[in-house]
Amino acid sequence: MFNARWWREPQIRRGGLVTLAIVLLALVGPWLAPHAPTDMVGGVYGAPAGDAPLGHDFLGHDVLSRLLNGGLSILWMSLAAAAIALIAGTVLGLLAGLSRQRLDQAITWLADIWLAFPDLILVLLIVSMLGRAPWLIVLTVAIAFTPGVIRLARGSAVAVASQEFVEAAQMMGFSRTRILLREILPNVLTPLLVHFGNMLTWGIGMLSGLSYLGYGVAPPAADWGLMINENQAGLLVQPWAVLAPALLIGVFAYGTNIFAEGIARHSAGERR
Amino acid sequence: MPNEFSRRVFLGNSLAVGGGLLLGSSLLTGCGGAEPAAGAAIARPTQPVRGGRLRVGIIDGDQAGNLDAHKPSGGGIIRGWALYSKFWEWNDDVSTRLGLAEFAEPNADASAWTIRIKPGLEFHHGKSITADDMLFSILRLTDPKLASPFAGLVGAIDRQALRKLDERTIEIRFKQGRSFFPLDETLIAFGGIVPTDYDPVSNPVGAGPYRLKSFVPGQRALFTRFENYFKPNQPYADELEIIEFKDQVSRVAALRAGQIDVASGVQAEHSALIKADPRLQLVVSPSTSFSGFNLNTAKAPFQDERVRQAFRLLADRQELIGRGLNGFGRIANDLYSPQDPTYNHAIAQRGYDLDQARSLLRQAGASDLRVELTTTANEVNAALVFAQQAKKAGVEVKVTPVDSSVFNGPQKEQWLMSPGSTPARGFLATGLHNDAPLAIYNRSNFRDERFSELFTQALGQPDLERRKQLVHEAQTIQHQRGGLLIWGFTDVLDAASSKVGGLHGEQTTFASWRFDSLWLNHA
Amino acid sequence: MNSYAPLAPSLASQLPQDPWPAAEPVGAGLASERPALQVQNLRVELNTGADIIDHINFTLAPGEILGLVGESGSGKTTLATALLAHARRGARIAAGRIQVADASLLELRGEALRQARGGLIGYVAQDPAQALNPALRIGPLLLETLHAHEPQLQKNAQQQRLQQTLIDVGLPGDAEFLRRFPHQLSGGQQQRVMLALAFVLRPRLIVLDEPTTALDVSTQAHILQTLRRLCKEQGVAAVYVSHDLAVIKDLVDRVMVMYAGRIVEVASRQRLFARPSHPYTLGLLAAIPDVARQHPLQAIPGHAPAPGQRPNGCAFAPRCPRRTAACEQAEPGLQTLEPHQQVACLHPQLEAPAPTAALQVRATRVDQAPLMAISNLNLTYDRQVLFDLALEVQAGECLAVVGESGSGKTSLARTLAGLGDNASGELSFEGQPLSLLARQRPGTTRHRIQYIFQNPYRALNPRQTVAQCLQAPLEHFFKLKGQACRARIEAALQRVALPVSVAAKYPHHLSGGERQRVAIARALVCEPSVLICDEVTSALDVSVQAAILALLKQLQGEGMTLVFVTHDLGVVRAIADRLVVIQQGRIVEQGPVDEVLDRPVDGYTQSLLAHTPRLAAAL
Amino acid sequence: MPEPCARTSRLPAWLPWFIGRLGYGLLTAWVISLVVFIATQALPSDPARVILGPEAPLESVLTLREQLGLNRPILVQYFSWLGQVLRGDLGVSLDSNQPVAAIIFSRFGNTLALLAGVLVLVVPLALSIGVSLALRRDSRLDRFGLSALIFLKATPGFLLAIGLVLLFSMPQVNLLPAVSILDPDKALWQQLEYLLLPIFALSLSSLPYLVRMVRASMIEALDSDYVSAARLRGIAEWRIVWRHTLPNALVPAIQGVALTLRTLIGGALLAEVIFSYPGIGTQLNSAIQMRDLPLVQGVVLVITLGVVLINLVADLLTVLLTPKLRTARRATLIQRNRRGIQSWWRRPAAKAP
Repeated sequence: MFNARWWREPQIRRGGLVTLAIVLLALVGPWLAPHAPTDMVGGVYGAPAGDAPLGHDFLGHDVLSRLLNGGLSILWMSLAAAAIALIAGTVLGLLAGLSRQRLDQAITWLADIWLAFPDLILVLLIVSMLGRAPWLIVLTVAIAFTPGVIRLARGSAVAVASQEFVEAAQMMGFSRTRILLREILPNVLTPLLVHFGNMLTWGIGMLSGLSYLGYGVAPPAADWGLMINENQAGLLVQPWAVLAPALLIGVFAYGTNIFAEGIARHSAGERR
Repeated sequence: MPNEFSRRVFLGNSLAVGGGLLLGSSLLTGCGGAEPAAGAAIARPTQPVRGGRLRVGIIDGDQAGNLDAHKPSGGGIIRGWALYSKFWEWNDDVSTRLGLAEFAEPNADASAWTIRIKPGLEFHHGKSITADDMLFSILRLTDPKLASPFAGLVGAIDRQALRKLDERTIEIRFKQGRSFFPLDETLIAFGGIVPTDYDPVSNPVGAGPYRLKSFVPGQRALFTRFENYFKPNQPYADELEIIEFKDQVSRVAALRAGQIDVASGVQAEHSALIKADPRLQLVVSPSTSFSGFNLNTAKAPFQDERVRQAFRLLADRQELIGRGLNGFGRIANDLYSPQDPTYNHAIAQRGYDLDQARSLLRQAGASDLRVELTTTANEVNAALVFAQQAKKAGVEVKVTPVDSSVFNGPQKEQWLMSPGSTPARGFLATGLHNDAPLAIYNRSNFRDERFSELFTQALGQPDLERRKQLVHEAQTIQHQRGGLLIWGFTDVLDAASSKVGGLHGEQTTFASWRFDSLWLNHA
Repeated sequence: MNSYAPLAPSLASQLPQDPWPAAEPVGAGLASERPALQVQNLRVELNTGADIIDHINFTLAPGEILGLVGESGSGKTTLATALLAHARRGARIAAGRIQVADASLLELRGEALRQARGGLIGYVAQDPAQALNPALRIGPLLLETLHAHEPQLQKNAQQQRLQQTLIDVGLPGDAEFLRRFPHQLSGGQQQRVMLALAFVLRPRLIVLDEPTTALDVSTQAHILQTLRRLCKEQGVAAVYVSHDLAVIKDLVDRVMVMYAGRIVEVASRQRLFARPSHPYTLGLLAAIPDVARQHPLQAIPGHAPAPGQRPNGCAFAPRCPRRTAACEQAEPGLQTLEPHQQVACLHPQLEAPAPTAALQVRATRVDQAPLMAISNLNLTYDRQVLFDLALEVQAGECLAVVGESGSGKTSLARTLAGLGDNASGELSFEGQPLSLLARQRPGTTRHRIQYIFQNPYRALNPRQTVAQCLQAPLEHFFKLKGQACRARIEAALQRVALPVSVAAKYPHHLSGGERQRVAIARALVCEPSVLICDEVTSALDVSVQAAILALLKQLQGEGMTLVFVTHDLGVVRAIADRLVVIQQGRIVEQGPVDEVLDRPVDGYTQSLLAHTPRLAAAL
Repeated sequence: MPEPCARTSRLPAWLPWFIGRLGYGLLTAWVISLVVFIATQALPSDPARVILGPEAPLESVLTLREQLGLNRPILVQYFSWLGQVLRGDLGVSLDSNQPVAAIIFSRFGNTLALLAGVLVLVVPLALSIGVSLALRRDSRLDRFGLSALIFLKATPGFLLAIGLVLLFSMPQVNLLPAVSILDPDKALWQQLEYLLLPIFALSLSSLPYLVRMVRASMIEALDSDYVSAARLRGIAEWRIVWRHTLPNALVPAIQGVALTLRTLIGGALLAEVIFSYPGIGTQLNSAIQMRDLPLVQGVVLVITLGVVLINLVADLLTVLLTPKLRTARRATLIQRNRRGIQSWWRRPAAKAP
């Protein structure tokens, strides 16, 4: 599954490169930034000039510096949210798919309720209850994503488990753990990986939306979603303070999405 | 007191409650520059025009609000300006003048007030206003069962001693021989006069310029002109519509698209946009509403007077106004109510002195200080600017934005450092909100024996000159060792269509709420 | 369109063995009347340019039925759809000419082509369950088809045609039936509906792509019979695609054998079965198990080359026992050997093959304690599948379990193997009671009973190499690691005749036969006493099947006990010693193979036998 | 000859299945309301404090708390609420003193109108775009369309909405009202122009998902044996699309629409804020911020019931549009097969050659 043939899929290549570029920007950006993200070096909504190619923001921070510093948070937050959901959902989903009736029903029921629980209520409740720390937002988004993963993992596991090679392993008397890890998990990994890519895309959108609503990274830290929020009022005066982070968020989401798309296409092609 | 205060509650609170729904900086901070009240250069009608529907867009937070004259919440404060009239009204310079009353004076030690209303006044439903209605209104206002948020401010009124002197006259006395001079400012905000058959839901009737037609909490209220308003020929518009918005950007969009006529309190960031639009006018009110920080004197390190002084010295007030208020404001000297005739102008403006701040901190053994500044999301700008300034003096200020429900929760007076602001009004009224004895929201926990003594005396001193002496000394104490870092006075910006007349800048914060004097050139 | 008097259905009276009116042997170009179909130089290639089929030339007379035979990858399905001017995605018809009646099909475009499809040429797909739209009722489907081609037809004429067609294909024509959805029909009915959809338009030619593969033998027999009758009565030419020579033997007039995209032999039915001349045809015939008699099955070594990988010269040469150097030089063209036989081979077999001696030697059993015995077996899913079943397996024998689909034979096999989740009953192994669930069996016994699945494509974990797949049971049962493990794996691969290099490969690199060998190897590394084989050859080509059967036979010779589940009585005759016939969850007959197959007692067994196509009868 | 015929049964088996699903849905709604109730207890601060604001004296807070019935034990509060609800009374909002039912009726009505608008716009659009892309699959148009859709999908919806508001508030652009300040005194259908922009914005962000779903399921259906068989039978192409393919491709699309509706019914908070649209999302947000328990509970109940209803309708439509499920003789068969709805990227399992 993980091999060089991946790179022959143009979508994987394109998505991977775009995502990689954004990730690099987010990781290396803080070292490249001319100013600290909290330094107020220019006028309020100062227009782009030679020393500040993207101008200044609502408090006179250098937009470029904040842009270079602000990628890390959405990067780790979306990754963490998708990863937590992936792991939790996979564990629960496999557990449901491979266990006896009772537990399966319980988990499926839980996931059903969970899914019927509108995201908005979930987010607002958790944030109002526990505050708006970034890790809480991550957890919230992860919680919102988990039932989808459960369903997918359960469905894939059930489909794989009904295949003869799993029955063969059962007949050999292999332990459940071994069957799970060696026979089933590798075969549900591709759909889960695709789902992971999609969750990244959704996560980026959701997290930047939450940031826009004021939930997420707290000022004065730099964060792309927060930058949109902070500078929205000056959109017509100094559009770059909003457009630049919006563009990067869009490109990041685009990259992850294309990547997921590519994997799906690749695995479909491989199966054919 | 509450008038402005109401504005603050309304703007600040609701914005904050909205979490980040509302963007960026608060209204409070979005106030005018040093320039005088200025509108667009467009020729506007100078003669009032009657008729039309005046549509006012306000920013409402999450609170649905009500129509209660005596415990207004949410947009209820603004709607109250349309529905109810009071004994007094505000002047443009934040002093008071008589409204429904034709006579209102305290006795010599301010322990009793006599109030007489004008003859021939009527409520919206045609009933004449009598002393019974006046008594009913005061009694309702002070009823503990009303559970009013402002109960603390009217707590001094003695309900048992309330007396009707004749059909138009009542007497108000205060508990246990207490004296209370600033009654006018207190009763302006939520002392609406209502009839004895008043009910805030089923019969929201008053004597204000407009009568209610329909009300959908959280969305809009529609009013029609009250023909028997106590000011002849006013109000001008046939109908008044107050529309509630959750978001500044969408309201500006609505204003630009002609969907509303007045946007009450706009963000400073939008000023350029509004000025550039020939169809709009921007009205700047250079108010004496202050912006500052509360330093909790009950907690370390602010127990130490030197640390408080150091913080006041390390604030670059000009930069705070430039960045925190977008330039719409004037610097302050850690004292409030400069418009008050008792204000002590002799106290020198505190400057920006990093060296002295550092040395004071060193003396206090508080170099390498770390302080948490708790704020609501909408008051965060100035806090961030201050944090950057503090860094230069080696003080790390960590800005923590919290939900307003948390900010105003049980911990509300425990924050170590928090932003503070009070709308423009007299010294005594402002003090009762902030740092006076019996103040209802004393976040700096400032308690000074001499100051309390002076303030209490001033409360019972109707004589201006004598009161001035008391206040001057009290302000010296505040300036020396008070818990408030007041760095600026903010301008309030109102935007309106150029068709709107009667809107002008003033020192108060509610130029756009004077619905009885606004008109619409609807032709 | 031709019209004729309605024909009375006389289905029940006819049995496949009935002597049909001898189909006049119509050779290519010999037709006295206009041919129904003429194909010239047809070539279909992939978008990459590699040919799938090429040099296809043949002619078909009205009413003539042509059997198109080949193994998977031979291009027979490509040819079948190309006859309707259709190529699957990724392929295109590159050259050639197809003449049906008066129309030159490949030159038709748009509306004309649409009219020709269905109107001139009917098509019956392989799997009726897939080829019938699940969302459309039968009646509207038929009407729609009729309306698409003959919109001018009056309403009662439509109804009349519809009813007539339904009668012709042997379906009830009542309104209730026409309101049914495909899933409410049995497999046989579904295929009859497909026939009706083709015949309702009175086409000149009908193309059938393995239409009975998914059906039980008795249903298959009835369908074939109906088909032949319709073609003969209506004078419709037919191309019948099949991988199984036995199936078409009684149906077709002429047989065309394809290999690697080429026609390798065309001959009349009698000629082909009596005097096959291409080595590939010979190989196929030798590989087909026949219910009529047991003969040693011979597999064709190697496998067919994929498009684009075909060698120079004769594509069959690498697998051919008669090949010479010349075979690898040039591709042999189709040459007429006899009036009714053409062959594309430089060294065709000219004389009739020597009849192989029927093997009659059967291990006669001494009565001994059974190796495995099961009794009172009941199995219920959402309905009961097995009823009070009892069965004994003798050590060293090959026991065949035979039944049609849904009879419960697979459930029985799975229960023996320890997958009987919902089963109850008593099982004993070497006299010791044994759990019905593999997990509860002691490891020492568990490894001695191994199961091989029907579908080799699903039986191997696609994410494991062959070595990993074989290693797991070795580690599990014998705690073997490293070198010892590798040695066993290599030994097992050798035993199933796979090169050692296979060990590093993933299943998707292997052919079906190779996968099945790996699956057998996985069972063998467990050192089993009993191998339970569930239809292990049904997904494989006949030549591969022969090889697998030979392998199993060899294993039995080495002392292995086999339980062989199948629906194919030919296979039973070829491999089994003893036979159990199951119908609807109950054993209806059992005994030694020759005894049961030659002298069936039970009516059900008799009917099964009667419907099973046999090769020998033709010879 | 024994070719067993399946009998069609008189009583539709999906009826008991449907009733079972209904009960299950109601149970789900109840569990969610319970969970939300418990969660609201964990919220910091309380309604009295939030309503009265920071300057209220403690006595006022305590008085109000008593007046609102907040000093009763939690369980008592919950069961009194539940009892009210079962009698059809959702209680009174603590914040505005209005009946919760009335507030929800108007707000939810607005949200439903939005939903209906999105549905009316998106479904035909998604179907026609999805079908035409599927029919031209792998063509330049298809590839371009897909890239455009991915780009649209990747663009955060709130940016789209802000852009629209800015565009329509410009002096030169006077086509539509920039923000949706509905007049509550007028019927909704008299002010449809206010709905257009929010509908447009929401449609744009939900379109990509649906189009791709329709396209994928269309392609799956077009690749099926029954479509090739119909083609080879000479059925006209338009008929193949409309009669043979679309009905089968519709089923996954229904689930996709249901998913879109599920996310919208909870209130498109961002869109509501940006367009000042008085929908259920901002109402819920306000209610939570104000700790207005009866309102929170009421809104949550209505939203979850809405979600349950949407799921139910989608499932029912799936069953009714899938003859195999509709005519199933046992409810268990439906249960087993219904879950066969797959995500867009999952292709049918490979068939053994």
